[in-house]
Amino acid sequence: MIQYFSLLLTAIGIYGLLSQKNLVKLIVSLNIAEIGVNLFIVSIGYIEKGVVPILSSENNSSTLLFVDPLPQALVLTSIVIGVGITALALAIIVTISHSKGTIDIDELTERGGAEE
Amino acid sequence: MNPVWLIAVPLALAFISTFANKISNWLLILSAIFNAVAGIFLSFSSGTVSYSIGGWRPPFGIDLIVTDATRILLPVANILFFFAVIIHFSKKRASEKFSVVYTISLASLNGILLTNDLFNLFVFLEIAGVAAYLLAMTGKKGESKVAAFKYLLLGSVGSLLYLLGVAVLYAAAGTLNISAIATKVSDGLLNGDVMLVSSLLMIAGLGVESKLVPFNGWVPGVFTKSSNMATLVLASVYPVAMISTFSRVILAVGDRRALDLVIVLGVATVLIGEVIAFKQRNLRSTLAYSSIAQSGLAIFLVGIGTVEALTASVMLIINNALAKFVLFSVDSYTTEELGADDLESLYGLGRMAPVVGLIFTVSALSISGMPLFFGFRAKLLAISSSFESLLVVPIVILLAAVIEITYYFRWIFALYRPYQGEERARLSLPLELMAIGVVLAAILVFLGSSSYETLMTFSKAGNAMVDAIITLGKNLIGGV
Amino acid sequence: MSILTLLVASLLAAPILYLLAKFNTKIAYGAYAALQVFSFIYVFFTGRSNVSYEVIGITERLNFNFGITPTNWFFASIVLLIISMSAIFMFPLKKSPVKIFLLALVSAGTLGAVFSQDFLTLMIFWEISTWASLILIIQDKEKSPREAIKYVTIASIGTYSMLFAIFYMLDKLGSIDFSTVATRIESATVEVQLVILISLGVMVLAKMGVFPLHIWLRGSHSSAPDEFSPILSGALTKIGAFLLFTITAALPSFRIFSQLPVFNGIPMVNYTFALLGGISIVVGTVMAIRMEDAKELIAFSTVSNSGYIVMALSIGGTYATAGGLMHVLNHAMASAAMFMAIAAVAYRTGTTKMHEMGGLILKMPVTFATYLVAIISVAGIPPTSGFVSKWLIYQQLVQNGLPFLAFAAFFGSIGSFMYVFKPLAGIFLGQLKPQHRNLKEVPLVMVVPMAILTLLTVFWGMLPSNAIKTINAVTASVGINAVEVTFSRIVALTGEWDSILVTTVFAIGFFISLFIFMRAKKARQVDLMDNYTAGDFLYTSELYHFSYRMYRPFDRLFEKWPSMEDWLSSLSDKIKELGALLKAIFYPANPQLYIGLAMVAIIGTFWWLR
Amino acid sequence: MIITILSAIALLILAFAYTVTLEGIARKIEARIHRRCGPPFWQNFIDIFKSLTKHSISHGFIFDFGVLMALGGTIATVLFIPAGNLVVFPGLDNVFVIIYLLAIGLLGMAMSAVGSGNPNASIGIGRALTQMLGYELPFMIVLLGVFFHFRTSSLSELAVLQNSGGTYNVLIMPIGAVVGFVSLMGMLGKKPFDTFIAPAEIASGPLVEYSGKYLGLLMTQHAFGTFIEIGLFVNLFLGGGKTIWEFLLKFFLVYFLAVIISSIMPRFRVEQAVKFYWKWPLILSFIQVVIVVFIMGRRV
Repeated sequence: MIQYFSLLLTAIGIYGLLSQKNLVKLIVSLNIAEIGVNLFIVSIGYIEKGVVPILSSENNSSTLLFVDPLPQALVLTSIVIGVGITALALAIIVTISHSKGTIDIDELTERGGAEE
Repeated sequence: MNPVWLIAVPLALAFISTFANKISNWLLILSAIFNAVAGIFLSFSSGTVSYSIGGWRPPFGIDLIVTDATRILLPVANILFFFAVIIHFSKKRASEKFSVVYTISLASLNGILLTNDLFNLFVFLEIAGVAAYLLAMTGKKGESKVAAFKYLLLGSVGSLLYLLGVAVLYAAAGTLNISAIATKVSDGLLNGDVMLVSSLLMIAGLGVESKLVPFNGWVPGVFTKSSNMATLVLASVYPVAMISTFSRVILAVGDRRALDLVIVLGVATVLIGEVIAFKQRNLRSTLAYSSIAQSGLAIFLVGIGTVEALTASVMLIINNALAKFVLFSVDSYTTEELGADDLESLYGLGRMAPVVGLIFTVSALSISGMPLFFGFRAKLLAISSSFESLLVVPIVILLAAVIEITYYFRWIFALYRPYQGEERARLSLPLELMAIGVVLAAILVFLGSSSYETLMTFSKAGNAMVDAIITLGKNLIGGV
Repeated sequence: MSILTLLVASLLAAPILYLLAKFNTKIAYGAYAALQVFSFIYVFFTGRSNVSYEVIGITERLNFNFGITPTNWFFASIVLLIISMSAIFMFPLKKSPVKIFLLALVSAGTLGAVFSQDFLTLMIFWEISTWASLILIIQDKEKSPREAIKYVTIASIGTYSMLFAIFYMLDKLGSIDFSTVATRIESATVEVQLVILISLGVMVLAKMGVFPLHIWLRGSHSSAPDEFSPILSGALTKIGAFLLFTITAALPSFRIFSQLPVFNGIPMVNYTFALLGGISIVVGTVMAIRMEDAKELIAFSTVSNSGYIVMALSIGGTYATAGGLMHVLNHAMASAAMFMAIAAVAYRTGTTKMHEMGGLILKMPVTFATYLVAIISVAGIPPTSGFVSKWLIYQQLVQNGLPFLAFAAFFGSIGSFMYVFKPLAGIFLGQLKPQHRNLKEVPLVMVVPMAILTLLTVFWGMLPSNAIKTINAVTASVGINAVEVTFSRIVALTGEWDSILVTTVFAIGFFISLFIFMRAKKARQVDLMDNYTAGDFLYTSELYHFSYRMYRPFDRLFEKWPSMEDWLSSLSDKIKELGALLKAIFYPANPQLYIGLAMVAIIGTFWWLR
Repeated sequence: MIITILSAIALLILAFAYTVTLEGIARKIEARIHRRCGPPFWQNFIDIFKSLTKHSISHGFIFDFGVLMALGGTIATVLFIPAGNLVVFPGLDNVFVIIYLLAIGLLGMAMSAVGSGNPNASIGIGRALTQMLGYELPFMIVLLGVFFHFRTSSLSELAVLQNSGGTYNVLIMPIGAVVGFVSLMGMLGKKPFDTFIAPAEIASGPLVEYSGKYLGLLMTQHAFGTFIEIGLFVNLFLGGGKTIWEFLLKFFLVYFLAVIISSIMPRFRVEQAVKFYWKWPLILSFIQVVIVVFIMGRRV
């Protein structure tokens, strides 16, 4: 179930990417989509009634019913990367707004015109 | 030698140079030299070797893989990068602002070429992407920022899709190791629809960086608006890593049905790229669209998937890298010397600066696939292997080639036509550009006219592309 | 020493000559000429008797196959003759290291092509000479890049068509050797045979300049450097004839297409090629008549004559094959001689526009004689070699009863009187322009090759049996019957041709008239100002020279005809428009559009593939 | 050898005498049609011989050489025309040779005329060459049919074959014969196809600069040319002749017909003439040759 929601979130993010005109809002949409994907990855590893995959004193049964830890590790990395990208994007937006005086994508592309 | 140093050294140097900004230029040069030498060193041996990282044996841990294909592509990419760095630093106004970025891009490109892990690949792609976005920003005008932003947007969406694809595949296969997944795929252990979805997502994700239609909207903007040096790296070194990785991943873990899609998209890329390039009146945008077409050419062969096709693909990648390096550096030279790079302002350049004319001509002829040059051998193989597919594929490729030859010759003619306007001074070429250009042109001619045995290396690479990874995977499973 | 050595030597000569020319152009050009003359002599005298083959590998499945068979020898001798003559001829003209480099490459490529024994070798060396010639064309003249780009396109259409054919053959027949393909193609299906022959045929049409791929000839031949035009027209288009001969005669195109509809003994495919040849005869002739620039005119005459060769070799049969091969020889010599004559004139006057000259006959008598003999040969008037080939082709047309092809052949033949006469009248006859009063004949190095070509044209006109015997050996090697010849006679279907007798009779007629002429009172010499002017007074004699738009009435007939030459440029405009459209679709300015496109593509392909 | 030489001389004299006489008669006939008196029939002999004895001017080497080439080529061509049973080179007289040999004469004439430097001459030559492209085409197409049918292009053989077959080509291929005759009118330069001479417009065109012996030689050349052209037609379509006399009679009839037609005709402009030839004669010639090739087939 959570997987459908996460994909829905991704879809919403992509819808935002397609519909928003403000560069910052575009980045926000991108982040929403990213969160959706991250949720999806985490949900892959989730197992109903699974336990933490750490052997400890109270959790020493040899049951195989533990949650896959790898997706969590992946998501951690992916979130970090997402943050980095967002920061970079925002930095670019700042320079754009400095040099162009606008952060509206339509105005930017109109002024810049079509690529040669 | 463990190839991990190829990634670790530049990464470490980049890390240092963030703190020591003053010496970052030197660190960049150092890492470039190290990687070039190491890359060459790597190519002396042969065969497929896997190096596990951190003591975790694959398929549990990340491993780096060196195949016969890597042994060609890695040195080419690193040496070209080294050349680009030399050209960069020969300029008087070379700033250290972006040296870190270049160093990081070097590390990530090597990582992309070497890694045998899907998620690790994602990380390196992102790092390379970040570096590329930053490089794309380096143009003088504000347009380059806008172009970089577009690139960032598309690149992020692409990597998102790729990540999604990886996640889907991981859910089905339970591992991220490419060799291990490839083994499962070839054994038919994975559900077809899952495979298809993940392949589509990966094609789309990797297609952004590999310049596959319709995921390559960023290319013209970035290539035309960015700074000369950045374009040089983005147009010649990046494709080597990106396209070869595209083929590696899609061949290993892709669905058979998706290969048809690769052929269609590849051929469409070729045609669209050539047709639009035909229209351009500006050297750099012509080269940009030609790059698109060339990657399409290298990628559609992946869809065919025979050893011959992959050999051709590797040859095309290398041909494109070498020749585009020369072409883009000639372009940046002309924009700096003449202030423009449209058709009219290049009139008679080949007479004013004979070496520029010569290296430009050789590279353009090689790209457009004229005999005596490397590109011809590559195209010959490409066309011969395209007969494996529908008959319409070679026909379309040949049609596109006609268009390509026409516009490249338009530029060659512009270079050599008698110039009647006001007298221009004889231009002198910077020594390092001349040396590098002549060396690369000589390589193109040498490979184009060398015997069959010399080209066996490429055939080995093509072989490795097709089955090195899967063989490794079989061994791994056996080992486990 | 072998062909391979010669080939490697001439390939290596290119960079060496380039460096030499940097040092001293004269020595380099001399060395180039010496090399070409040497290879001609070597090939001509040693290649005739011994048949040999040589192979070197290039890739796993493909080899370079070279060999000397009668066919190779025949074409090689012609091509090398033209190149070596031009190499001597070009000595006084403008020299440059780049030119000599490219010229050497052209010669090397040509050499490799005419000695090839398989399609790939042929194509590769042909391409080398093509791209070298492309860059060579744009060396001298301002307008040339625009024209040469047409050549690029047409040539690459041909090349890639041939490349396609090569791999198609490799795929379906498993070989690209001339001989192996010839045997295996017979058992292939009709579709395969059609695809192979048609796509090879496209290459022939493109490189020989045959309708509808003739449009590059005018521009490229006329705007090429003057010394290169003879090679371009006389030698490079003849490699097309070599390929054509290979695909029509060496591959048994008549046998394999005999199950297709056959017209008058000619299979449909061959008939179509012959028809295209016929159309290009007509188009070339009409356009040549309308040109005002001598080089453009000769370029169109090349179109017309290539049409003859294509027609003759496609209809095949004893006479047409022999006639077609003979025509290759004739046209190579005649067009080279014509271009040389024009180059000589341009060397002295600096123009090739016919109406800017006049009355050069006494200033440049040898050039005039060269031109005269060459045009007599092109028009097919005895006693030059041009007559023999046309006569043989007509024999075949009569034998098979081909009125429509015959129409084209006759049209070209009679029309050639019109166009060859125009430069003769415009440049050499009439009043001398005042600025040309001090002209001299070109230097001896230029005179000698022109004279040699002229003498050879007359020699093979007087003794066609000599050439025909060689051609018989060529046709015999591909299993076509020989034309019956004796020392002075050629016997064909509808009659005999005795060259010696006719020449003698002509000489007698000439001497009778000369006798009467000498017996009558000596005429008073007056200059060309002294003309009947209907009472007008002549102030400037050169304006009295009628050569601009000499065939104005004829022009008017064709003024409204659509120009075939524009199809390429309009196609290029169409491609550019398509490019704009594709750019608008795939590379819009707004990134949201292509993100959307990517999404649509993913969803669409998923729906398609699952 | 001796016989060949003798018959060659005989043929030349015959051709000269007969054609010049006929030309004189033609002038007379034409004059009568025009309701004039006309010169005596030997007037043309007088013209030729008188002009040969007169003073003349020359415009240089090519002017002289061209005239000699013209006359020489035409004389050579005459020797290949069989006149009844007077055949100089049996077997070698094939039509292609004759037509191309004739072209030597034409080329010489053209060079000489343009070499005179008079634009009227150049215009005339331009028109003549243009018109040639008009009339030769249908003629050659018809000839193709004839050669295809008889499998020979030797004039004497064609004549013999027609005689032995009992019918002339004019009956076997009537359309072709009509086309041939119309083309013949063009070859002869008779009205309405005399635009390249056009005395009132371009002062006799090519002939404008000739005087004295040059004119005499060219008149002789013209006479020989007429003999060749009509001789071709007679041999091709009317079966030549079993004897010289039969040939000469047919020759006279053809010439007479051409003269009569031309004397009542106005003049075409040159492009009209070309257009005319490329319309009906060409279509008819194609019809004829298609009938011959695809319906009649070869003669058994």
